Amino acid sequence: MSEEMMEEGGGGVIKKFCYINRKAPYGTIYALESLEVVLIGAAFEQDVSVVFADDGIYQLTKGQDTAGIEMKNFSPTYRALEMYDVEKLYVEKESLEERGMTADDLIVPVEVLSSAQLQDLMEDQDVVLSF
Amino acid sequence: MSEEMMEEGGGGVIKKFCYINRKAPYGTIYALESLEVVLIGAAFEQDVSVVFADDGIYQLTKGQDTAGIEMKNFSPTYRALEMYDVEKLYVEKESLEERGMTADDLIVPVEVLSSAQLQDLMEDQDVVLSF
Amino acid sequence: MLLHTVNKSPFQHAALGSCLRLSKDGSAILLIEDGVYGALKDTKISADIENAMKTKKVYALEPDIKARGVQDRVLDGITLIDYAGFVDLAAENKAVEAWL
Amino acid sequence: MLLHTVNKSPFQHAALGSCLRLSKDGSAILLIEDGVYGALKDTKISADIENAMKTKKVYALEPDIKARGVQDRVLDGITLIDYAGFVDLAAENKAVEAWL
Amino acid sequence: MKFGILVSEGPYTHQAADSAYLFTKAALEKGHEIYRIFFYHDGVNNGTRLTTPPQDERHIVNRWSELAEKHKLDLVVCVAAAQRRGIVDADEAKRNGKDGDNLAPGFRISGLGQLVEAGIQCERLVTFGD
Amino acid sequence: MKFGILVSEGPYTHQAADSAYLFTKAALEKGHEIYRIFFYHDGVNNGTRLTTPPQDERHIVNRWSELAEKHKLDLVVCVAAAQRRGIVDADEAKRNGKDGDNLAPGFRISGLGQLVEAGIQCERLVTFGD
Repeated sequence: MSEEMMEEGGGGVIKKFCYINRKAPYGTIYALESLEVVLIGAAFEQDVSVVFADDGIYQLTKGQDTAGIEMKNFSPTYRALEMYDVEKLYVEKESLEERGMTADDLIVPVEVLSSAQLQDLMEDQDVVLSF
Repeated sequence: MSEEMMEEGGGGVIKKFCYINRKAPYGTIYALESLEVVLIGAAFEQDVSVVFADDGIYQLTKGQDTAGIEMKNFSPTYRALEMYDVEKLYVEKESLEERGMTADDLIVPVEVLSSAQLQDLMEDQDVVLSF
Repeated sequence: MLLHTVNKSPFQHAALGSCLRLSKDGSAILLIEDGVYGALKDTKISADIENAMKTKKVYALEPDIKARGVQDRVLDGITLIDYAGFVDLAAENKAVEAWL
Repeated sequence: MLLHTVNKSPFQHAALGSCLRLSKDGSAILLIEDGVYGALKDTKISADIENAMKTKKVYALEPDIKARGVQDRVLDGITLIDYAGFVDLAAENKAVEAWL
Repeated sequence: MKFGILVSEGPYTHQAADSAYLFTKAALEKGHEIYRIFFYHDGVNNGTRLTTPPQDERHIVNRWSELAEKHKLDLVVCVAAAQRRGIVDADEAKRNGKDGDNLAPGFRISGLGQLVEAGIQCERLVTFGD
Repeated sequence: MKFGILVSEGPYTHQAADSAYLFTKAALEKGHEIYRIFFYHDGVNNGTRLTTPPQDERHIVNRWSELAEKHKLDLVVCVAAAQRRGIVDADEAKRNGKDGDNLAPGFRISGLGQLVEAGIQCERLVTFGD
């Protein structure tokens, strides 16, 4: 399927795709369904960046245990992104600080950017998908 | 239908019902569907209070004109509440002030209460329905 | 007294603030779903909730806390309960108001 | 530049604040749906949006403004546009970012 | 004690349906009565039998149906909210000239009066929404 | 110019579906091309033909179907999101052993790749959600 899609969809074009995650996991499904787009999108071999800001950084919290709410813990999947060549993960510094967190609290290695740096990064994108 | 419901539902009990509206109209459907509950609920002859706080006060703004978004303007229905004997409408003073509004900006006469007065009113209820 | 439930993140939504403003001293506030982010220390809203705890009793739903991996960050003085505890709170209080 | 759209009330949600923090000077911000409450004068957030207007261009969708009955309260300097104007803004800018 | 439950959001998208289910189960385990569970707003989407979630996720609709059967629960979907959102039973389908229906087993469609009546009859009404 | 549209919320509950429709109509009137409209998250609920809104309200689903027919629009409902929420066409129903289907005319069900592909093919992708 992915090859056919590439043929049909890619056509050699490489665009800068930015997925922006600003919502916490479990309270709503946006975090999970955003991750599903990132995984499918990886097959298209675009230039992908994934940004976590505001409550989106809670998607990456270590030690999630969802047994008590009978949902699936999908946080380990963020660790698998590397295998899909999705390697540019960015977290906003201000969002971390407001929540009393550091990059060490997160389940995957990320690059921490200031708001100003994130502005530049987003301004540089061709396609911005927000979740 | 309403008589059968009364028989089945009321049984002579009169409870204090409070409907709390905290969301703006049109952006989401909660305001409209809350109003539908209040109208149906009127047939049960309970002791009804309707509270507007936070963005809920925008439900009562004068001069709504929804033609451009192709939705139905349901704000005139608030004026009809009186005919259903729903007469206790309360608006929070702080919510008005934060939005630079006064009771004169609203489509129906309301009683303006401070946060403290509203606390007392809500604490006195038997059933609280939030929209 | 009323039991107040808050299910929204205090960083994204005004619901917790409205609940704190409009709930009476002595009442119980239960943080559930994304509302549990309001129960954490060292955040920009921690001071608000600590202030509220002087006059109100604050609970958080432990299954929601654990799901989000924040069990080590809960403020002292917040009582963690399970769904059975939620049922008890609803039964003990006169009515339940959801700050949606 | 990016076009930023905000569709949430600034009184209930943090979306407008995040947009103002993370949008570049010179970019365009379009308030739609309940986001248009951010375009009004004499509110507790009016100063924030007036401050943003020093470095960014702020638009509001007139059909949403009129639907909510707030056409007489719009801040000076905010440009009202219709859906055709929204389409033009989307076309003129490099990409559209929705602050959901 | 007699509880009524109001579910205001659809399955999966918001946690409300999950919280309502787990609260209901806990209340039943403690010996309380669940007088009625009323589905309003997008909550009506809890009542479609056409869902097929991934194998490794909980099946929210079936979970309601099974709990209802086991405990003889009254699961009521608001007719007005359901019509807006495409949830119909066989009767509704016939009345509105629809060529199909999708209501799940254990649910019934009825009026908003059933919510108000639950408020009157129950000692506590607990809302799960967004 | 070539536009793609992403609709992330269901009809009636959030204004997103209305805004997306009015934006699409305005873009078409200006002579732009709408390459695809992709329905994701609760947006898939725009694609059920079982809705019957009140007579005095707009019919959001029919409005999409009519616009699609008039302008040959590609309305794509995400299969994974649709399965979670009970939106199925006849093929999907057969595959998943469902006794009915509810997809509205003019919509088709396909994979998430169609969203990414729209992002690649379109000059602008505009999102309407919550």
